[in-house]
Amino acid sequence: MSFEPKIVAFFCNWCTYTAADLAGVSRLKYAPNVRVIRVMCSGRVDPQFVMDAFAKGADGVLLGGCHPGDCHYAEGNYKTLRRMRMLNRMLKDMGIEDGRFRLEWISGAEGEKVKVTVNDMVAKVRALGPLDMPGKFKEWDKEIEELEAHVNSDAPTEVAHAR
Amino acid sequence: MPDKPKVAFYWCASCGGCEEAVVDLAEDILKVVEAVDIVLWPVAMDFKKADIAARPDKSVAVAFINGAIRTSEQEEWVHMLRRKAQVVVSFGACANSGGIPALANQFKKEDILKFVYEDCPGIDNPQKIRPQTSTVDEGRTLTLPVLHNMVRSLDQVIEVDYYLPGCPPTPKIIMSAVQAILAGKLPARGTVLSPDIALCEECKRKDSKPADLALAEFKRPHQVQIDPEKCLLAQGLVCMGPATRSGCEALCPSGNMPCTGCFGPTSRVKDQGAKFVSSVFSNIVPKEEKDIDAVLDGIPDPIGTFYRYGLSKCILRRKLN
Amino acid sequence: MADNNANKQQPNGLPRIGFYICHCGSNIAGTIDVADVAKYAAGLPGVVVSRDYKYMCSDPGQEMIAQDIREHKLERLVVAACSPNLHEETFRKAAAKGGLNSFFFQMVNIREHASWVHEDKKAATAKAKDLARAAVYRVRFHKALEKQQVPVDPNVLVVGGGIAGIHAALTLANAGKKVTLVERESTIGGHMAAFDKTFPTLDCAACILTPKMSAVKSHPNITLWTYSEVSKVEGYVGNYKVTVKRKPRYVIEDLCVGCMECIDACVFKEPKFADKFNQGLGKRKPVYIDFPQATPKVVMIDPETCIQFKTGKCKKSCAEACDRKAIDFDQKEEVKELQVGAIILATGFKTFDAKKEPHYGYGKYPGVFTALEIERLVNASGPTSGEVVLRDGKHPKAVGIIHCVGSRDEKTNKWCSRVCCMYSLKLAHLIKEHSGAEVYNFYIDIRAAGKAYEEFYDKLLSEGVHFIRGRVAEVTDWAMTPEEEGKLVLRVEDTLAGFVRRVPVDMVVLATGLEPQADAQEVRRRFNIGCGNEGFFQERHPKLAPVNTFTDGIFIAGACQSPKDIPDTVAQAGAAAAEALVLIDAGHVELEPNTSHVVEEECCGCKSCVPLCPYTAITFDEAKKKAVINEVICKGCGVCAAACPSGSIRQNLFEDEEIFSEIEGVLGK
Amino acid sequence: MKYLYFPGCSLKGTGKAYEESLLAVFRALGVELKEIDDWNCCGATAYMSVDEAKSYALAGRNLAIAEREELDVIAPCSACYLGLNKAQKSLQDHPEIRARVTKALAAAGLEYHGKVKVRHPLDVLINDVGLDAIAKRIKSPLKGHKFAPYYGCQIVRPFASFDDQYDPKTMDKLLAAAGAENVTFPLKTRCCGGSLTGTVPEVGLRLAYIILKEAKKRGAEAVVTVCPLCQFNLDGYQDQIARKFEAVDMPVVYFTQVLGLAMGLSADELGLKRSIISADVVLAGR
Repeated sequence: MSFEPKIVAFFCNWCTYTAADLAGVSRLKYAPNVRVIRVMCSGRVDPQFVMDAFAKGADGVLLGGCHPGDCHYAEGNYKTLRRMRMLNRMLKDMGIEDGRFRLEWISGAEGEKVKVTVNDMVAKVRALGPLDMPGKFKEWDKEIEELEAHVNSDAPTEVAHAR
Repeated sequence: MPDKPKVAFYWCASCGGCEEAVVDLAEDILKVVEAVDIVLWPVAMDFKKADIAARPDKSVAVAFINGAIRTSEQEEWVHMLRRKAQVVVSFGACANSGGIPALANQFKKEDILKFVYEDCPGIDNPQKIRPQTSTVDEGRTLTLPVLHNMVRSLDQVIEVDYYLPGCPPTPKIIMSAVQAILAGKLPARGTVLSPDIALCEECKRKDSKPADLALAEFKRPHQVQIDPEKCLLAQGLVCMGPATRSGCEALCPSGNMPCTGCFGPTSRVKDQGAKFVSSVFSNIVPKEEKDIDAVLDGIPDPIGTFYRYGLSKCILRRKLN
Repeated sequence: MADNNANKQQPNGLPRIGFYICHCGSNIAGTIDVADVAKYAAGLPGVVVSRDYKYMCSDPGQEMIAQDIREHKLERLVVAACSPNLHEETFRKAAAKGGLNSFFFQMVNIREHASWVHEDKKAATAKAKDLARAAVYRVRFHKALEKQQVPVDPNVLVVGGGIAGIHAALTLANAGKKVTLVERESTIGGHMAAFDKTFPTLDCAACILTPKMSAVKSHPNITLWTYSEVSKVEGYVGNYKVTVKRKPRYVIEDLCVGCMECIDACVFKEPKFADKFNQGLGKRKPVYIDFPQATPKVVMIDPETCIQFKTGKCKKSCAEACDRKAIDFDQKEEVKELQVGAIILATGFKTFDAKKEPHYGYGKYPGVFTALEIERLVNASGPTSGEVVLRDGKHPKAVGIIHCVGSRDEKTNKWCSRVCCMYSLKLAHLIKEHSGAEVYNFYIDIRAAGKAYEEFYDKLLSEGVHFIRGRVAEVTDWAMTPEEEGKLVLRVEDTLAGFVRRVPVDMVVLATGLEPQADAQEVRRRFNIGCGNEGFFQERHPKLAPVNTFTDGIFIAGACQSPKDIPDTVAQAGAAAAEALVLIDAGHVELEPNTSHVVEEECCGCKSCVPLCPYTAITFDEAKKKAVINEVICKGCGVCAAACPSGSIRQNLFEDEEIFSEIEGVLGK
Repeated sequence: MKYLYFPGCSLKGTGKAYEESLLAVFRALGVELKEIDDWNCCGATAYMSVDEAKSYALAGRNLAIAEREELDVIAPCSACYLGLNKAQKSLQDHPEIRARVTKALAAAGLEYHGKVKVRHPLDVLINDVGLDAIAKRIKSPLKGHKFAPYYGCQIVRPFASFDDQYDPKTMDKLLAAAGAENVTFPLKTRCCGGSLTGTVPEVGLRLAYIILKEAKKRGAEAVVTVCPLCQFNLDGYQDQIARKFEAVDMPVVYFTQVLGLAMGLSADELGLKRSIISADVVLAGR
């Protein structure tokens, strides 16, 4: 079976979430890989949420807000854009490939763009392969599994560090 | 005379500054020594591992452990101390969140070894000899600990009861922690023993911070004549104060240097770097991507800047490779 | 309905959660295995009741929830159904009915976001489970909240003085509300004031409109500001502060009685300048009035053409002629502020620019006219007193009306403008009546869906108006036969007869379509509402909330929402007025409690949040050295909560732990 | 100013006069044209209806060779201009076509990255050289001459990259700069008959006749065109048109010939003697 990426999306209530509703009302069909978390404004999305989504197993994170100049809250999306551009650099520095985190402006009328964006992102993340941070965390911590049991055994002996 | 409570100090991947901080207690150290029985303190006294191993479990009242966990030896020691101590205090930024050593989590172990033993300027090692974990010499086997693939905070290896933040913790917070322990007046387990409010609270420059900090440029300390009165962020310097726990009495800002975040975040924040970014960059001046990028270029090393003491506790933990 | 609820015990101190999943007939259940999701949810920690039901939003569905809350002592409620934009309020009420605080509820959108957009049933069901789990994890952290009530200012602003704005303003004023009507042109009346007759009844537009215009002017509850524009809107539902710019017309409105002696006295003896109201077909002086029934009946001076403005050396005979001293060359723009509780936008439309279809020759061949120009030509009070003549004064013997110019066209506008078929029929009738010319309609389809519209079409057929089905390829002066010499030739594929025709005529009328106003984007930003892709204002719901917008307290009516004819426009204006009345007469509004607040003892006073708030809801308390959020002003975007560097700001309903648990939920096992 | 020149088959054959006049005019304007090395058929006409991919591969080879030079390509023949641009767009928009063409080119050791710009001489003259620069080179303006500017279909449809699709004006401007008068000509982009003049003459000839007749009626002394096929149809079939309809006797010349004359170039170097219907009337007064 081919790899099906898990994508967590944060959609602002007024534009992108509404656009996703519109895509539904219009019965557009798109890939079922995205799980939408609704926020009132893309400006509510804290870079911690994006990182946390990756850490909890997302292969991609999609952030959707109103077009620049169109924010329901005047300028929330500019605040998002600025902080997310820095986050982008940090994610890159931490080895998370381009394309796993994406910021898109989708207005309430752009149901079609929800479809196109989701399909495109799913295809691109699928091509990148699984990120699987939880699996990586487990893998990394294998190097510290052994000693704990040894030290805590009832008759600890001298530890041979060489492995 | 009833037994005095037994106290252990131990050091892992650290610079020694935390040991220095204990000594910095000055005459107060005498009060401590009077009240407790020190059973382990490698920097000052000679104890053998076997001495500690031989003690009954939970026979040590408190173990103060500083430094990050980088090797299997450190790993073994902290597990042993966890077994012997009733209370483990993670002491200082390295133990709490990886500290400076954790910046190594941006690199692969192999790349680090290769640089240190082969490529580093000044190295003369034509045979490219690397330290071995086990060597036989004149019939005897010598061992060295294993270098882990990554640097961990203490609580990523053992359970920790309390945290003393700082690089290093200041005498004031050490003393108040010690007093609390001796008096048995400890807060809930897992607490960081310094005020759970950000640094601006105790910064003398606080009042000079403008309400609208719209930055169009970031500068590094050597690039500017720093105004000794004015908020450092307002001068375009990356001061981590707003995202950093207080308790140090704003030592660095008082010394005309921006806060670099050694006390870690408040209890409400999971990831100090991400949160700082969310705050400061939301309000920079430009609106267009390329102009935003130009401002961001003023911070050439975001990870090293925002996670100087905390990369182990970054939500992503280390660079993927 | 599966029973997943056999005496479930709650082991671990978690709140007791009820989970409900809706079939929505087959809308959800056709794609998502709802029973499977309900069964799955029953096993999630904290869930003590889990049910699926045909229509959760129905009365029995809501009653079932309320009853379960009481019986099973539910402490949290999760409903998986449609979009929260549709039924969140419904289920909050159901929770309240059961005695649960409404905000101990989380809605899961598995219709718009899952069953309607996915075909793979397995994948859609898996997605529904993930979303359900996220809500179950999240709802644990929900807090009891109360909606805040704020009073509503009873005054209303109506923007746009066309038939929609006029009707809305009068309706509200008649209901006893104070209304300010702002119109950017010098008179109210809009497009309708330019029309001669209205379809299909052919009653005279002026006869039915002007009484309403003067009613606006004389109504004690209406303040009319023409030649004015809204420049700024602040505040929120029930409490808007609006800034209006009143442009100078160089005539003091209160003094002018509309005697027009100044016009007679103007140093220009003859009208010389193109008259905008008559589509440039007539002429006016620099001091002028758009049309005799203009409301308010106040003259204007056009500084672009007035000699006094251009040279400063006019003898100002107009001012001398005015015994009321109403002419004021030094008049300046005035800025006014208004407090209103509701706003109705009725800003209308503009017609398609016929020059964008150059193959129809508008602007190139003088015999080509737009429909609006013909409206003025057939109008008895128009520039030709109702005589249908060409620009050279000759009478056309044959007239071709091209439908769908700038409508139903991939290259220009895709939409049907809805009114062009009918007004083309009306103009065909009037042209024939006024000139006796042969009239040809070139149409794609005749769309005559409206009361007595099809009958009107029948009437035209019997009057001998010609109908040719086909989109005209071009209008040209290239003659192929002697009969075509000197004529405009329309080349068209007659799709009923199945061949290409060339029809020579003297006059071509372009039935230009309706478009959003040129500044519709700016206006919607000013009022913080949305536009659809085509640029018309976006209604909150296409069926169920056609005059509401996504911004509470701002309503839309008429052609600014989409092309529509006069009866529909008036109906919508009435609806918008009714919605505004509902809001005002309630006396107060309940604000969604998704506001943010600063936890005082956690705030270090770094002020990072202060500049982020677009509504200046965040201030810095200089005494306490802490940030403070005024929750009445806060609109709940949460940007401050995301940006507080020490995590000391919480946004209700979107607290960090709620979102983190939702992230864990969508990704968890 | 330097461009690559893609002649295509017409300019080496029936459209020889176009090539001669084009090269002469560009030379006189100081614009260098370098013929693309080893060019082949542009891929237009029959190929397109038989096998699209083969047609694109032919165009692709020309583009790939041109790309090495990093210069814009001038394609004077309307069919070449459209064919190359269409290939360019299809290669850009359709990955599957791109894949096939890439494979075909690889077989010849070529690759194409989509960087070539294919342009029409009208576009270059108006937008790169500029009307002002051209006006300065006009030595003997064509005062009193009246022309019908005729563009044909392919340079504005379906792509209208440098001129209006319904009412193109670039050639009008050049002819006006040359001192000539343009008659109002509503048939600017109407069909010249295309290949139907040869295959279905009752349709094709009629189309050509309509254009010639209307030009005559509007007082033009010649039809001025930009396309070798238009020129061939309108010029070469006039005897048949005369037999079927009526004699029109209307010269059909290239815009480069007219422009060249105004710039003081000779009728010979502009190929004006090659017309079937004598173009001497255009030379009147010089």
